Amino acid sequence: MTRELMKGNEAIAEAAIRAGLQAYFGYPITPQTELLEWMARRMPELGRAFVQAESELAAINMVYGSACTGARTMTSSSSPGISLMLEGLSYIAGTEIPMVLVDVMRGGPGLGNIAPAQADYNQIVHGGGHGDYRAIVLAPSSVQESIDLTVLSFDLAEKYRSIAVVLLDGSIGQMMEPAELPAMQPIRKTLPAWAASGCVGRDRNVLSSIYLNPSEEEDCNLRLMRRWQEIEANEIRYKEYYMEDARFVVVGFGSAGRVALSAVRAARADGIPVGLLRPITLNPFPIDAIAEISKKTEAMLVVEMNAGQMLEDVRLATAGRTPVEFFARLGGIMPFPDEILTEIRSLAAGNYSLEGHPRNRWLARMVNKN
Amino acid sequence: MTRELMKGNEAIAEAAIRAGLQAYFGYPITPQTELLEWMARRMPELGRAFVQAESELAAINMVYGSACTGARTMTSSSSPGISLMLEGLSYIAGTEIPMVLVDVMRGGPGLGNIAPAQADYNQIVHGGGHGDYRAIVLAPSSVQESIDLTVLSFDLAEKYRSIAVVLLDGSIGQMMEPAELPAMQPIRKTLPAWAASGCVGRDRNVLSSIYLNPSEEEDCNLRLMRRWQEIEANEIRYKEYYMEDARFVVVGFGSAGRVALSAVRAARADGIPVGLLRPITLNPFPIDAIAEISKKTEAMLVVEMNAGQMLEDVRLATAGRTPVEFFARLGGIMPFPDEILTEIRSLAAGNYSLEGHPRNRWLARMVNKN
Amino acid sequence: MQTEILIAGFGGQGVLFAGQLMAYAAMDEGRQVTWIPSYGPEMRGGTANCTVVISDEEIGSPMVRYPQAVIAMNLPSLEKYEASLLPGGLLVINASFSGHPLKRTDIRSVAIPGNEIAEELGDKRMTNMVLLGGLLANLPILPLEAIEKALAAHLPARHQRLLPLNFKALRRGAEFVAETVGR
Amino acid sequence: MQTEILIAGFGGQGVLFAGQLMAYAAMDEGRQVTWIPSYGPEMRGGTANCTVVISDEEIGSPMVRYPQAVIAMNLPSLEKYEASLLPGGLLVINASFSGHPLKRTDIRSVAIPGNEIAEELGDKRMTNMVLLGGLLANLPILPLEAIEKALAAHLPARHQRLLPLNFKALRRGAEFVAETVGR
Amino acid sequence: MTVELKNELKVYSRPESLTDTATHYCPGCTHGVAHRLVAEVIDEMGLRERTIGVASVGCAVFAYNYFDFDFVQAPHGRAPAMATGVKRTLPNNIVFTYQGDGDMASIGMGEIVHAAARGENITVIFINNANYGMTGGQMAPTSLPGQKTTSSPNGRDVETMGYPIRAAEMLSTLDGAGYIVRRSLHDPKNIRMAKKAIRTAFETQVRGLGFSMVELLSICPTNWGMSPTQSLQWLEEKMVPYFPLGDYRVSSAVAEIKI
Amino acid sequence: MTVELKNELKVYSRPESLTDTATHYCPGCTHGVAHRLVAEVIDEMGLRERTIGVASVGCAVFAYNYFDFDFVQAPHGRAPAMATGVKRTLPNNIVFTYQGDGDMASIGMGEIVHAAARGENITVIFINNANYGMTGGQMAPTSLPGQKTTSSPNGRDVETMGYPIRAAEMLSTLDGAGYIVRRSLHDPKNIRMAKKAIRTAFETQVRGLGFSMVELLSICPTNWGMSPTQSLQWLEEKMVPYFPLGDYRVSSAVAEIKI
Amino acid sequence: MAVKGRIVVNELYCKGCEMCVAACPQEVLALAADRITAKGYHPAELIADGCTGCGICAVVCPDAAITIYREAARAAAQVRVP
Amino acid sequence: MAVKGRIVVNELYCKGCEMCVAACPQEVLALAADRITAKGYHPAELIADGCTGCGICAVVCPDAAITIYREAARAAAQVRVP
Ligand SMILES: Cc1ncc(C[n+]2csc(CCOP(=O)(O)OP(=O)(O)O)c2C)c(N)n1
Ligand SMILES: Cc1ncc(C[n+]2csc(CCOP(=O)(O)OP(=O)(O)O)c2C)c(N)n1
Ligand code: SF4
Ligand code: SF4
Ligand code: SF4
Ligand code: SF4
Ligand code: SF4
Ligand code: SF4
Ligand SMILES: [Mg+2]
Ligand SMILES: [Mg+2]
Repeated sequence: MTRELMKGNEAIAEAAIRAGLQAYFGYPITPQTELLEWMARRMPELGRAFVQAESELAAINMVYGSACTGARTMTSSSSPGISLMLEGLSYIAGTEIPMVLVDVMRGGPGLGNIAPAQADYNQIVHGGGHGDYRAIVLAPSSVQESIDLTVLSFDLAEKYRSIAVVLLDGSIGQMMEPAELPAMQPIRKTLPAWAASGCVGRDRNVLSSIYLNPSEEEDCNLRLMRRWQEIEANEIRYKEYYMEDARFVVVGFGSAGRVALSAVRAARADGIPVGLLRPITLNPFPIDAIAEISKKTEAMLVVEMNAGQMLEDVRLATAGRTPVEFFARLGGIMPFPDEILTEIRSLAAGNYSLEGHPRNRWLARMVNKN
Repeated sequence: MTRELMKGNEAIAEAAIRAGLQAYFGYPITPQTELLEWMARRMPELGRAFVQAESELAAINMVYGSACTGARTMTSSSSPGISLMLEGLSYIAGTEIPMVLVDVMRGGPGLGNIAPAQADYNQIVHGGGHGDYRAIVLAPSSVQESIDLTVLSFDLAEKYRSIAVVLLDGSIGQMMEPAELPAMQPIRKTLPAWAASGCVGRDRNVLSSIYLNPSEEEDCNLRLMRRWQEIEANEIRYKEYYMEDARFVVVGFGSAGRVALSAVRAARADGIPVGLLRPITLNPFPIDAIAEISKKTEAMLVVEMNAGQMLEDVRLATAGRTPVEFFARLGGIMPFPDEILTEIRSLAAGNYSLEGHPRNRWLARMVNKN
Repeated sequence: MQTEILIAGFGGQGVLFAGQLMAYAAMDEGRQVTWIPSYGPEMRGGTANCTVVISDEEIGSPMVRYPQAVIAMNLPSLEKYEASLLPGGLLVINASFSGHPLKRTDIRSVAIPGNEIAEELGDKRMTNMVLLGGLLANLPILPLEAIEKALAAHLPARHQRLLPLNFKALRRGAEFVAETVGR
Repeated sequence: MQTEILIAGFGGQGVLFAGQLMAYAAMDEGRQVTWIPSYGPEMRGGTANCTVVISDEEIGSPMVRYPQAVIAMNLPSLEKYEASLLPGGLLVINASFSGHPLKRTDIRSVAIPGNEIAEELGDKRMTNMVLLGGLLANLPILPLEAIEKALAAHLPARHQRLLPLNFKALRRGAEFVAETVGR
Repeated sequence: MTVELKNELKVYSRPESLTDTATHYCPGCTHGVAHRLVAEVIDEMGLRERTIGVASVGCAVFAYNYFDFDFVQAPHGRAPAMATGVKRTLPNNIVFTYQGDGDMASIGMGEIVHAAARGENITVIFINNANYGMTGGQMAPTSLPGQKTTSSPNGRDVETMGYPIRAAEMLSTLDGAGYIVRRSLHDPKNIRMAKKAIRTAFETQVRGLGFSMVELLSICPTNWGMSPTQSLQWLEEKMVPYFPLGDYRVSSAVAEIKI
Repeated sequence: MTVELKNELKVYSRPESLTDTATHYCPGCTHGVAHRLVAEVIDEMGLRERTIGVASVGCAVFAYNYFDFDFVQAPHGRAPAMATGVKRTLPNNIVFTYQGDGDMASIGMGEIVHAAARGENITVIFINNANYGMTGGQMAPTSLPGQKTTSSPNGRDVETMGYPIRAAEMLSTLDGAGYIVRRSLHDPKNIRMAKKAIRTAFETQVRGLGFSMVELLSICPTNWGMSPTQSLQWLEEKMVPYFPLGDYRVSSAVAEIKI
Repeated sequence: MAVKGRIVVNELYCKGCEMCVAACPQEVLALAADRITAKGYHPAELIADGCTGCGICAVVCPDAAITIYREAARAAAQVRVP
Repeated sequence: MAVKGRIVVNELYCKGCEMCVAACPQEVLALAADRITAKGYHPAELIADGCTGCGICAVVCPDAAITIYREAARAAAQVRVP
């Protein structure tokens, strides 16, 4: 097929449709709205379900109902809207049914702004909702990758009866890039055995997240944990750049990783032996890959568009073996390649330490920003 | 003053009132409801504001409005209800105003059950809401401590214009214990300069969480981060038991820490040199204390009523210096002292490792639980 | 020294209050004590229970897996908790509800016709006091007088007139002596 | 080799579309390209801008701090973006809006009376094409023909009749030659 | 005593759509009556295999244990949204929610209003028992002025706690609603009328005539602190006057339904 | 041209309660008119130093930049809850929310219904412009049947997207409401009537007579894709018939207010 | 002469709420004071002749515990119950 | 003879929406085609005699950009505007 120039939000919407999406429920919010608007036009013309819900709270619960029928279903939103979905997400996780959530992050906290940010990493990766549950989290860094991971998210969600989240920032949602869409998949005709779809010729199916008896709840929690072990074993994804001979390694996801790539290239041009690891699955997180790297490298640099959220996961993976430094821009500012290049140079110049917390050193460096 | 036999939920409510609470907004949910019911009786009789909100969503936003006036204000709920408050909490954090939240955790995810659990640690400690913000989190392990930390939470919230959370599980909320209440404090008469209270003889005050210009949002985020550095410097609290000569150390908070104490005592009786560290502030977390311990001990055991959430913070603090093992009961089950004692014995017998993840070893041991 | 007692029965049988009385009494005696009820929708099902832990040092878990004593005010509670009793523990049974044979042989038990005695005293609501008396007679962790003080202090005003009756019920129950269950 | 262009003006001046045309053209030419708009309530304020990055290799940031070229279609944009231009960069100014002196002396610039030319061509909406022509004449990253192909392919059906006029506007703008700003 | 009848006929027995499970409801709780009526209607209309119930959060949270057909369970107040998701995905199935007054009229107000406004083709069984039963008897939006509850210990003071919400009347202002009525469960006559209304509501959905809701005045002996029979009397004397029984919205199309 | 007048008098100028800031609203947007009217009323009643405004999320999110008194800013739809928190804590202050139709009638439905039911003594200025302006013109609960929006590209199909909600009519069924009316901003006469209503609403609050709301039909030229003057005409011809202007609830006490 | 009928109370479901007792027009129902169910309730039972099989008790029973029988002759008429 | 008045348009606020132009009963307002404001709008202005100071333009102006003056004599009457 041929490449088209597409906006991230619209590419994701069309990719989901071609992946066999049967129902979409959402609520407008910048910088995600084009996704909903695309669905508003396409889903009805394909005879599929589309509802502009009265709120994100309603949207996630419409998805909950729809997912209980075994259909491919999804919603999308951005930071404040996601916060309103967390009760529902926790219920869905506890009910062990598949669904896809697209989160196009913006600047926060609060109403904040609509500029690109990655400050909801913890919310999505470390369980913003109540209770012990995990969601598969995929982080694209381009329009093409947004398409590919959207399609993948539906397969993973169903394979593991799990929530799958496509997590990106506003810049990817708003950006146009040439990309290629997959072919249209037919809608799945058969329903999973657990689906609530009318008990024709079978015992009734009940889908709920209640286990009033704590030992049954414990069983459910353990089942979820063990399923997660499988996911960790099978689904970790990441991309490495210039790693062969790297003595320094930058770690960044999504847009931050993408921008870091420019900086790494520039640093390589200066002869600095630096590589880049870009996690694609933020959950499960490429712990072993980073652990291995930490054994081979002098120092690492984590670059994010938040105040050091993935940073802690990287530090956990390195287990104190390697110094990890940190750089970030916050509140909707994307780091620029030259800023990261400066950080890489400083790293190569030996400015790193195992003592104290890298966030504090970064904050000190940020004194005269803006 | 004399000790009274009090239920945790009611003791917290009365403690808040005596700390000068001016307005309470909440919604019923087990196992927190007695707190609201106490307020329903006491606040009106004291001529203070009480509203049973239509939902947790409304309650947190009533608190938001009330906090904007500079008043001492609070709400309380339990797991699913807290999930509904996260958008509001993020706004409140972004607006930099003080408030107190009491979270009486129950079994999850989803509707789960109403038995005691600690599975919302990540939600409360690592920011369940969107954006970069942190809340001061205090974790009592008895009715008396619930009273003391509730009073403290108001002072800290105001000192740092921050959210302060009193985080406990259903058993502490429901349990009766003898405890002593503080004297009734008078209500503060003066309003903070930033309060929205009518612009009599001054320029108008505007309270919002919007910074449409990313560089202003970044400034706000940096301001929050730097304030947090202060909090980390001043407010870390924890309690140590039997640490002098401890070669093994158990770490647990709230009820888990309390139960662990019985086990540690029993182990000591067996001559096992084990101590207990019970974090009281979960945020800021006693990182340095744990780092120090990790330098001096053979192995550590983290005990929680969740699938290993604080565990990661402990592992981060130990930075790979000391093996950390893990034990937990989930879904509303409280671990019993004899179970923890067994774990301590196993630790003392040398069953610990720096390899792999302690959660996976625990899951393996949980195979024939229940 | 720490003692754990579980009291279980139908809602409305005064299970929670009986436990609270022990807690008040223990507090007044200067002991450490915790009281924790079963809570929530279990109410609906009609059964209720509470656990009281009395100790000389800081109490760990307020919930107990193997209590040292159980008061079973109805059949379901007996079936549910007989098994959990600590070996050598004390089982106080409301005989009005069941004569059925015990499975355990490693415990002490006493069957007291609580309802009959209460009704004979003229008030069915005294059943919990009768069984509490029975418990304390055979597990002397607290003097009956302490319970009586607690009753006087915490019986709702509208029931104060029933104070003497409560005392009588306690005493009547205390006349029953537990023995180790034989085959 | 990578080139970054920022186009800014009032909403309604066709700023975003001008940028998209370059993106389509670059894609058709087999280049890597990103286009990203300013989005959201800024619309309300009335100003709009977009950034186009054209490169031969995988593009990093779609947003740019120091663009190599800027088209300023109105005064606020000129004031806002003159400073950010890369030294030696190209500034294309809509002269219809401002004759005001530039601060930078290390850039090339060209002032084109966009509105006048457009109105003279008979359609005010051609202003963006005039300035785009002016840009490409002085920063030959894409042949005008590529833009024309893109126009033909992406001009909304209801505007296809304006195709020739758009071509004319491009050409007219291309007649203006930039020179380095002197003191 | 046992009565003997020669060649007797069974004229009524427990409906098929109920499972063989004893409910956890308190003795006399009319949640049980409402369940039975819904089950009877589903039986009579032969909808058991097509029906998907949506349980809410309240004493009826375990409804799925008592109905013998597919069920899902919604977060507190969100049943109408969840039902929308089910119905939009499976338009040929019969979808109903079963919600209490705290669930539907308090925390779930947004979802019920919009389900009705959208004319969502679902049925709502709304149990108004003037309090929050499951959590132990707090004030509900439907609690009567002056009514003592655990969160209005001195009685509901309308000045500070507001006025009861009449959900049926309010929702009837929405054009998407096809059938909205209020019935009561306090005596055999009213129970029969309630069943007829439930039948009409499901017929409305089967015919695709839009949103339908039956509000049922119901008792909560446990939290009202009365015996079941006293409670029925309180309902009739106190609740019915404030929540008048009747038909609040019957679209012309629905009016044509003959049962 | 400049006109010369001998000893002229200034008979009207920009109200004091507006700051010297140009708004970010699109040319002709009647959000500006609504702002001006509120400011004039606050001036005339001398309430500037007592008033606390609650901004919502919508094009008017920055209202706090334009009003010269204390302001707070609520999450999308939650302004009535936030206003409740302010008013309950400072009962002697004047508290009003300024909300759009997406904010109040869609995501904020639960909060507005309950604020009205509680008889919360606050004032709500409700801007009905039949779409979500700020996010670029999606369908709102108030969008007219057949109205084309970015999320109803083929026009609002009432079968799948539901029917417009008439908020004033719906909220008027609640006993806590003291004053609920609908006005329009499409011509000088109606603007004057709108101002009178806003005055009455604030008087209602000053006298402690309960919840007051003024719904204002307003234009959104940008997303309607019309000029401001065309928009005024569309409002009059299309919106007014569907959203009849008038008084929907005026409690007897409020009826006595003389302005 | 009145219709003859009888009822059977399923003690798995009956909670002794007495609603049937109060509702029975023939006053032939009462709770069995001597018996309690596994759940601890005194179940309802027929205490006298005269049940007409009218079904009112079943109409009010919250626990669907009641089955109604009628003598065939009359039952033929089949007044749908409830 | 008609009331005499005049208006002043504050170009900091005026967005050239033309609502005043359309509303003015005397038709003495128009947008200044030759001038644009800093925000890029053609502001409204008086283009002819005959303004009565009726205030209608101020009533419709969404940006509170208009100030109204009247000749003292008549203004005394003080019809409150708007
Ligand atoms: C988000 C959330 N908030 C609160 C609760 C606690 N809760 C459970 S049931 C209930 C009220 C139920 O009352 P109602 O809907 O009237 O049902 P009833 O029990 O009276 O039949 C509440 C507040 C919850 N489970 N989830
Ligand atoms: C929780 C949440 N959801 C969605 C949004 C995005 N959003 C901002 S404004 C708006 C709609 C505003 O429409 P309306 O209330 O009608 O105001 P208008 O702009 O039309 O005046 C939406 C959906 C948000 N900021 N927060
Ligand atoms: S608490 Fe009330 S509503 Fe709940 S089951 Fe008991 S009687 Fe019924
Ligand atoms: S988008 Fe519409 S509502 Fe918003 S400012 Fe512009 S015209 Fe007004
Ligand atoms: S109504 Fe039903 S449950 Fe109640 S007593 Fe009669 S048979 Fe038993
Ligand atoms: S069927 Fe009628 S007569 Fe017979 S017991 Fe029931 S109510 Fe009484
Ligand atoms: S109405 Fe106001 S903003 Fe519009 S043109 Fe006239 S003066 Fe300018
Ligand atoms: S005051 Fe009246 S006459 Fe004068 S310009 Fe304004 S509208 Fe026209
Ligand atoms: Mg209820
Ligand atoms: Mg709107």
